Amino acid sequence: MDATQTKEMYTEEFLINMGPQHPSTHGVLSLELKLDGETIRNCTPHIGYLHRSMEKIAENRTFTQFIPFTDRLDYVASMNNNLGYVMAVEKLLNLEISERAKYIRVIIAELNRIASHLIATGTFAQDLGAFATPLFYCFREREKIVEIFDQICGNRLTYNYMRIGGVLADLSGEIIEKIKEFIEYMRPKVDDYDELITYNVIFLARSKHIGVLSKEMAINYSVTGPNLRGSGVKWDLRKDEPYLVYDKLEFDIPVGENGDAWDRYKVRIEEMRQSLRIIEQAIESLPQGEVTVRVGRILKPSASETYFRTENPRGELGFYIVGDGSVYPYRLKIRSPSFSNLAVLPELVKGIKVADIVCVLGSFDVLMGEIDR
Amino acid sequence: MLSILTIIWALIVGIIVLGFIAASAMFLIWWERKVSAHIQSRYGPMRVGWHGVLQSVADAVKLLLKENIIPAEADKLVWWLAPFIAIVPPVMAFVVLPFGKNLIVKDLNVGVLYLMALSSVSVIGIFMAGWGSNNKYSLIGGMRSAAQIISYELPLIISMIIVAMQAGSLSMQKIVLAQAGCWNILHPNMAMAFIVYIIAATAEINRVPFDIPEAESELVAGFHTEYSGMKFAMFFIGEYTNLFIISAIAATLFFGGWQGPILPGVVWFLIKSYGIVFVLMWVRWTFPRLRVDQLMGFAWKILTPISFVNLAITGWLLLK
Amino acid sequence: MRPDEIAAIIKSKFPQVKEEAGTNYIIVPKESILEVAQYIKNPPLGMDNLHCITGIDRKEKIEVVYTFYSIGEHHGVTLKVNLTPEDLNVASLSEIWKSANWLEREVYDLFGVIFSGHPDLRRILNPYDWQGYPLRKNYSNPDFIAKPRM
Amino acid sequence: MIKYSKNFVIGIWSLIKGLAVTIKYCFRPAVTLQYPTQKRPMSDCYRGLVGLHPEKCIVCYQCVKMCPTACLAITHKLEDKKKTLETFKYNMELCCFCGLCEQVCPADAIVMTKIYEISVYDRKKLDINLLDDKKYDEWTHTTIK
Repeated sequence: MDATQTKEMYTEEFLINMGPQHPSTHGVLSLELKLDGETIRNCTPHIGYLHRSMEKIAENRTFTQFIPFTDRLDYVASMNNNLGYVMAVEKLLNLEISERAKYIRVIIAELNRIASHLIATGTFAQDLGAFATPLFYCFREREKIVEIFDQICGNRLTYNYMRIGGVLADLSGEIIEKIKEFIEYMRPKVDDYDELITYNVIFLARSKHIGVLSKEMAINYSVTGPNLRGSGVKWDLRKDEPYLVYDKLEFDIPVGENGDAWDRYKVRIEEMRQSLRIIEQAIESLPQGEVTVRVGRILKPSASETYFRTENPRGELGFYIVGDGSVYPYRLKIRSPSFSNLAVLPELVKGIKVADIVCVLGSFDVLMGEIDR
Repeated sequence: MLSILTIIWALIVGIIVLGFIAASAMFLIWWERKVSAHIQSRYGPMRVGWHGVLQSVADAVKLLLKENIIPAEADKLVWWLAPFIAIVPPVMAFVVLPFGKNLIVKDLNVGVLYLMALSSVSVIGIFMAGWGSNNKYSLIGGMRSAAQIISYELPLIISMIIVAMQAGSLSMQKIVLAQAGCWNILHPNMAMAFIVYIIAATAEINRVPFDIPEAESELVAGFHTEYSGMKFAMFFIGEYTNLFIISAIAATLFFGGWQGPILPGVVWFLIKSYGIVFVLMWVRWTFPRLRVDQLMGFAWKILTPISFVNLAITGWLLLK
Repeated sequence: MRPDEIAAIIKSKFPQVKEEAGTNYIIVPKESILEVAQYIKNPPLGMDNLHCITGIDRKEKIEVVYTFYSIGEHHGVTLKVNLTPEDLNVASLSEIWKSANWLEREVYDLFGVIFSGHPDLRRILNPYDWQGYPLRKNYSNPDFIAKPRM
Repeated sequence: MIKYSKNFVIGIWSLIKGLAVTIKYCFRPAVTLQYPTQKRPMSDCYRGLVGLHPEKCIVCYQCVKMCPTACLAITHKLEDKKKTLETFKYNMELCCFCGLCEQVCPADAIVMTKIYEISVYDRKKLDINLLDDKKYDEWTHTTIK
């Protein structure tokens, strides 16, 4: 029913501002919603509340100095951001790193992928009203990963672990034991999530056939990561454009069927299992050797341009770096996955209920830190 | 002379009941926090008293001392009255709750009917809160609440009527006495009525999975977004008193009320009531929330037909 | 397909484009960006994914860089459009790729490039009333902190 | 109808399984710590506030150059052609605990301490003179060594 006007009474659309301070907009996202009753007629996202001008900062920092800033992009998956950035710089410098460092990077990146997906799972369930319990379970598991990272690099959220030419510190035998323990600990927990949320009938009713993103639309909007795979496109940079040692490891790419919120969620759950597999294999075949290649303290890439993208937990993180022969990047563009993923939201939420917008947004797992940059 | 004694008696009873309500609500708030914490692998409140048992008292003191903020654009009268209207029905429901053989304020011969009437009143308080706040989120919460409570009234009442039919009386004490040999829950049709009752009652008091009027992740806090201090505390106490009331009614109607071996009646009554409260808390901290249209659909498409069929079957069984 | 093959295909179809020295990037005159984009969207190239749009301020010119990928064919191409600071108009691709909508808004916000034909060209990261284009090299702001000493 | 009732049963069963998971964890020990009284031990390489061994410092300015947020500031004086530290300021407000200064220091003079409870009431206290021996006394009582 459209807003109608009759002689005696008239109805009008109801404008509400969801955010920037709202419990389930995943940060400082502001959605301007036009409602007809509880049905959404129009949705306009406003972003930029967390804009820290990272790209301008990058032009005034050396290549090494910028690594801590990449931590703050997607602060849930800092390691993956570090990885994407240092690999882009290494590509710019034509630097080959040691084999052991590659394996270590894979292990760390996959651990952080699990941590990130755990938060996505927990917050998604929280958005659907499963108040706090799945969230606390997810944080309990994430804590184990964070403790491992704490032992490796000394910080719990913004790790600053990857270095241009390798990694900060080697994995000791003790840490490897801990990671193995974690794999054993984690496997039954993922099954627990399946029982607690994935196949819960209320959860299914809330998330099935909600926010259906078709294949064509997903590709056209340049949606990447688990959201793209949830729509049934078998595209994963780890398989399709392998970097590091992903081509030597065996894993599957889970894909969804319908492209609805539940599929996107399910892909994340399955990816956690696959990441555990990858870590297990990478630990098995971890070679000995150095973890860092000596690079000069002052890095001066030649005047050239490069674009490099990695598979982040939220999608494809790309760094477009332009060097001009000085110690600073001339221009550094961060192509953040959440930015493109969020752009599709207004299209998906038209005509659904106000309760579902939270569901769709939660299933996209956007993070304002990298949208606003 | 008689009238003075009656007034004094009424005052004493009133004070006891109000004291029990406050103590029960505070205990339930603490208990809910503990249950949720342990389900979530946490400890919950641990500082105030043994395992934080006095936490609710500390919270109540804090809320009493808080500033009372009135939204500038609020409809002042409606906004002021709403918490009182929300808290009065659960308090009044204590009148007919049989705590023991003689431990009842007034055994009305229309006890069940009285409870049904009261449960419909609390929606007015919630809707007034949503309307009076002049906040869009609160308004949506209030409207959802009105629609929800009216939908779930029907299955709730029918399942209570089934019990009344079985006992042949609307008086709460008579219903308890009718279960002397065998608890109602042990009859299959009564068990069904219990399930319908407990689902509908959960919806009546807006708890997960039916908490759409509050819906933290969508509507921030729904109808009580704008309330602070003691007014918020009144909504809170009302909510937890309601939780106790519906559990107590369930215990009375389906689990034999205060009847039980060895222990005194009032202990049995409280054990049964708090047992049902625990189950409701356990459910709350496990399930996600339904959407508003699914909620309505569930009430009209599943619960109401089931309860009507159940009513017909019970009638047939009684006449047989 | 390898980048040089893609470049050859595009060059054979559009003689006005040229390859950038040293890289495989293709420089497209700004008048023909829409045609080229439409061409590469369809087979044989099938670039169904407009991955990234960014700007580079080279002081004498502003480059707009389009990064395309093909999900089906597993290849990619990068197009560049050079704009002079006097005339910062270029055709919008948001009709062909929906992802261009926000990416172009970002380039507009930070570089001031006007995408003609864009449905909703507003600032996106900066406040709507922001003055100036922050990623231009000549941008100055009193709150802007200079480089740390090196 | 059969499909409907089958779905109904599966739905109820899924709810029961969910309840089983939560009650399972209800009777397991909690994993959290009671924070101010219980604290988890810091890892060996934990990166807390920046500390300094002034006697080791060779005044090479590497840390100042490396710091991404420019939170360190050094001045020196020349004493018989040997550089010695005059002041070493550390602006904690800007520090992002990246550890680059510790890594770059050729003399191991800069270290990251394990102090992590760093809130203060007065903003001026965030401007720390690293040459002061007692600089962290206010904070160390809250930290497990």
